[in-house]
Amino acid sequence: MNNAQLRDEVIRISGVNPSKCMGCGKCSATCPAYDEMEFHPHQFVSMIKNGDLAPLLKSDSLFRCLSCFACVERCPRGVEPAKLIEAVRLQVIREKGANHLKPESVPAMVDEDLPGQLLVTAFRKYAK
Amino acid sequence: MQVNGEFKPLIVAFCCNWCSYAGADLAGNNRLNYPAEVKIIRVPCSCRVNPTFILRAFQRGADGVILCGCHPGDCHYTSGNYYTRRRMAMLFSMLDYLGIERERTRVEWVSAAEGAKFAATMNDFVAQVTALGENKRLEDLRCKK
Amino acid sequence: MQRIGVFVCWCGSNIAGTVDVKAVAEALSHEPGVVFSTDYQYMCSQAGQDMIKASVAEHHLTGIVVCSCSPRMHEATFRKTATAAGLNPYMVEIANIREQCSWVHKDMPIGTEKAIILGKAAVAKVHLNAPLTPGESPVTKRALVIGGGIAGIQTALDIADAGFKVDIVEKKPTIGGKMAQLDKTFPTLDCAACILTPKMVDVAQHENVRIFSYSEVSEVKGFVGNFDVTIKKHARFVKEDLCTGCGACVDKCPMKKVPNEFNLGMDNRPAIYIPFAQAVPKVATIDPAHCNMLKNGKCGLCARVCTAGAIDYTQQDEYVQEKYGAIVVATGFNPISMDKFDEFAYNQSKDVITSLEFERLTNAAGPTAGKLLRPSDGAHPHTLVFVQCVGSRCTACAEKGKEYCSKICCMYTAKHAMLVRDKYPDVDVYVFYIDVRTPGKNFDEFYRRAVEEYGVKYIKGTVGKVVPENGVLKVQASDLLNNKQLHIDADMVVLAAAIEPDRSARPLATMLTASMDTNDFFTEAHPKLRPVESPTAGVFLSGACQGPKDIPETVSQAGAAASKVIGLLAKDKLMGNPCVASSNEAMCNGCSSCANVCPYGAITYEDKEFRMPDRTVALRRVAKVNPAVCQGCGCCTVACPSGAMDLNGFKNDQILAEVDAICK
Amino acid sequence: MNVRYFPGCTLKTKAKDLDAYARRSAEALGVTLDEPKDWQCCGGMFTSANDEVATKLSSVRLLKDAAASEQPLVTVCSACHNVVKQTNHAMQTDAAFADRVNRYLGDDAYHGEATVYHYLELLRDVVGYGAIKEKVVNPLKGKKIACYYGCLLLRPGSVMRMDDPENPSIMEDLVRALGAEPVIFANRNECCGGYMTMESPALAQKKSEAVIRNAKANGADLIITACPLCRYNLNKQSDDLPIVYFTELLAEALGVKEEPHE
Repeated sequence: MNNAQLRDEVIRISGVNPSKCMGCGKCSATCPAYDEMEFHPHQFVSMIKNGDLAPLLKSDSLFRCLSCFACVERCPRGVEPAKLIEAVRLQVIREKGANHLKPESVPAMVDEDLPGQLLVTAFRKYAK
Repeated sequence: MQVNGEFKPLIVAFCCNWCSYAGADLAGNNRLNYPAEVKIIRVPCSCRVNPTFILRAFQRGADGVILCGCHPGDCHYTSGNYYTRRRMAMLFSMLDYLGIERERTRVEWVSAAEGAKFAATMNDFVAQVTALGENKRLEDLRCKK
Repeated sequence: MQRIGVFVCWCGSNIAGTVDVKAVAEALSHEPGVVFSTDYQYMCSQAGQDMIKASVAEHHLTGIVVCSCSPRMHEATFRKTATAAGLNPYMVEIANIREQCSWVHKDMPIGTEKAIILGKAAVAKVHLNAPLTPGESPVTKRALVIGGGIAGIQTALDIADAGFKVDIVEKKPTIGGKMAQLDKTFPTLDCAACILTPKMVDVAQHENVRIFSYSEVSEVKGFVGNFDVTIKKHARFVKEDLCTGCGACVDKCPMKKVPNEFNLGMDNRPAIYIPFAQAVPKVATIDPAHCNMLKNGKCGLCARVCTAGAIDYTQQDEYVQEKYGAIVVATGFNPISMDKFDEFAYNQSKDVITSLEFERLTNAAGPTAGKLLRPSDGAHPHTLVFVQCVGSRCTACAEKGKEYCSKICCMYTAKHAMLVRDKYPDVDVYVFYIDVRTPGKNFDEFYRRAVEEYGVKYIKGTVGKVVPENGVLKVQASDLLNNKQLHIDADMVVLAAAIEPDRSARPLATMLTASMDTNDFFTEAHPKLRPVESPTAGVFLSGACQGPKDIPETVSQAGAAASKVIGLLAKDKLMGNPCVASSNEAMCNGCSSCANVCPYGAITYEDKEFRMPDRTVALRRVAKVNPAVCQGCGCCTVACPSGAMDLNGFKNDQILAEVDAICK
Repeated sequence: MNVRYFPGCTLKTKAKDLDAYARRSAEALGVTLDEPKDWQCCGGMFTSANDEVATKLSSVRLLKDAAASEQPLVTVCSACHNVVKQTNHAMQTDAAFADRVNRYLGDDAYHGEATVYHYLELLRDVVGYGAIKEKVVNPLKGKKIACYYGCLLLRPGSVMRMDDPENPSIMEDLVRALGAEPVIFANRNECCGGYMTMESPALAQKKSEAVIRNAKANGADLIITACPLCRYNLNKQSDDLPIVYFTELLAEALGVKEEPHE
């Protein structure tokens, strides 16, 4: 897919219209993972709107979104940035072999108390 | 009406002067297309529409009749559209009794700001009536005319 | 048989582009009664109108059909043309072949066919048109202004200065409104009280003005020129004519812990109170919810200290009836509730306040005597964060915010920031903005001064979360230009809350049958050309009840509304709308169905003598429509079981003729 | 009354307390929790993309079973609740998505007919806090309790519809009904770091610390939560402030708390 097709696909599956964004930056103001991200929520919105997806596809920022939905809840324009990030992430992990999390690296990350829910979620977020 | 073998319904739209007629004008201002089968009659308020006007339209060959007024609570005359709502509920059950399909009539609330809604409503209504085909129920009466 | 002339307008290419106007004129020329049919490029132009006039004379026309733009556009124009040509103006019908034909269809044959049908319907209707003459009604030379803020005060003063009587109804115990609560005003920084209070005194002392404070409009009947209004005067338990405003009762009242609404609850007042020192009327009011005497009969201290004998615990609400020729709505605005925006912790910390609360905090007459003190502990703050657009430009959730821009926040925030930096140069001031909107005389210069001369830190971005912790407000925000997330420890956060119309506006609009938009702002009769009139005749709009406005705009609109009122009151008689209902007495059986549905009470009954076929005389009850009160909705015509009631201009047979023409 | 009860996988392993106390409390309150047979994982997280079908099927099956039973479906784990509720909402509102899902479901189509409650909603809206207050045998007098919502319970507010997402009171009101004093703190609806704890423990640490610090600063001597993941993350950063499930507190107040047995 080229950039324009990719943008349309992301907009379609996320159900989000990035043109509604008025550039207030509340998503990035409220984001708990901001410091971990190379591209921040408001940049996701504007870059997708502009069809500038290539840098996003390569960025680790995709895997830093906590899906806490604070940006979705607090956006005054109903843009829902987290859904856009999710849609871009799916474009990446749906590619064969593009899993961000490899099963063999899991044992080193877990401890005895770690709830099973976490592993399921992480695999959903990172891998297909 | 059959035009080149294709069925084109005849639709009469009653629009109140303050909201729906202005909404239709707005649809025009914004160049929003809807089928030419719709012909609008201006009335001061939707409550001016006597149910007999609608019966007359069907009698004279209309395939669908739509009545548009201000949104409930926004009537220019305060309460006219509430009367409309009740009167039309009565009329529709009578039409049902006569065997005229319920889908041939409709009441819609369209404000002066809802040009897009007006056009969308008309598109939808025309499609709905087109699907039903010709209104044959009162055909005999028409022949007697 | 009518002699009808048909005039088809090209409207340049607006109509002629999609409708074959010559074919329309041709087709309509064959309709019965049509003796002349033509087309022209611009029918509404002087040349077009002259052509209509000439044709009326030449062809002895009795009726005119104009196929043109919407009747909402030019019906009045062509009616005037008809009058000039010696015809009754109501012998004109418009076929709307622009907005409802050429502009919504693309195909020439289809558009032409539809235009012909619409023209035929108009011709069929004109056949049944009858000349109509509007009735006349007298004008009561007195105006009512609802709301006693700066908008209402200015409107009342201007009307009164022109020599007409004006009454102001204000629901609070004093006039003055929001402006009385403000400190300084942008962009000149003159003090609000210094420019408002003289006006309050002027209006109170004006011989043509009466002020009903602590009162509300409870009922409105009638119509333009002849409104009957009932005003409810709330019992204030103090005789207004005796109270001298000395304040002895206020000092002595033992119940001192009532949240003071004038200071937005940031300090307390007694149960008997005068809202502020310059209140007009300067009369005390007892708050019955908190007065011990009124609640359980135990106290009576205020009555004992009042030397004027003004206290009256037995006072009841009082109703006043008055007639008015015109009504001006000036009900103003309020900041929206911050309850749904608790990411800013407004409900969690006293140090998070709205901008209106901030006005009171910097006002010399406010709870801190104008000193900037942190509300939670009274300490001097070191860092202030202002957040713009809280609830404005918010489309995500209708229960939360408002879709519109509140218009005044950019400027008052610049003012607040500047004033803080001016008085306390040691305080760091941040303003988080989305856009700074400064269209107004000297507005942008003012904002730039705040940045350049006063060192206010304007940051493009907004605040996402405020966390009160150990006496500081941890502010997390975005700085979009530097692509950073900021973490600021602030002492106070000031929220520029969106403004919304006062809650009394919606029920008032219902009483006045005046229309409102979805945000409860009153709708103007025309957004550009009639901005201070409501679509309901005789009702005018002043100030923020019509949309967000700053003080200069409000005052200009108030003056404009006053001039419209003066124009109305200067007339001795008003011409009515002749398209009203009328009853055929011979068919009426006096059943009351029509009167029951009439929203205006325009229908009454009288017993009338009728000569019967057998030469006897019978007394029958028949309906009678007051043409000055009837607004012409036509609801009664449908309710009438005998078909006696009909509506001029939209008669049953006229509408049926249109239906027949369309369905032919 | 009887309700359909979906515990979810974590409540069968690392969060047995949450489950056990919920069951005992329900019993004490006269609610029977019917656990469906052969339930599967809720899906772990709800993928907001509307073309993602497979990962949502297990939730839809669960919902369809509840609809058939004509009982409301009750969940207690925040994550399960979020997934199930969002899936149900998608089935109600996104016709194209529902159509695709229904192709996997056999004969009867499902369009979101089931009612989904979080256990807290069951307590508030069905049992009623007034009724709970009357059944408290062990009022938690003098305890200052911080209610931690995290993200999953409240957001997105337009779908979850449990409470005001910025100013919730459902847990605080429960705490009041149990006789204790709620501590309101701003970070109660900020993220704990979630699943990022695996890949970026530093982030999770920072976020969880902020929650605990803010609760402590407002005088809390206990934090309650409904989410096993939140509890895990907070527990790692808390030395002296206990983090417990809200059901434990409820069971204690109702006098049905015994140490859960393995």
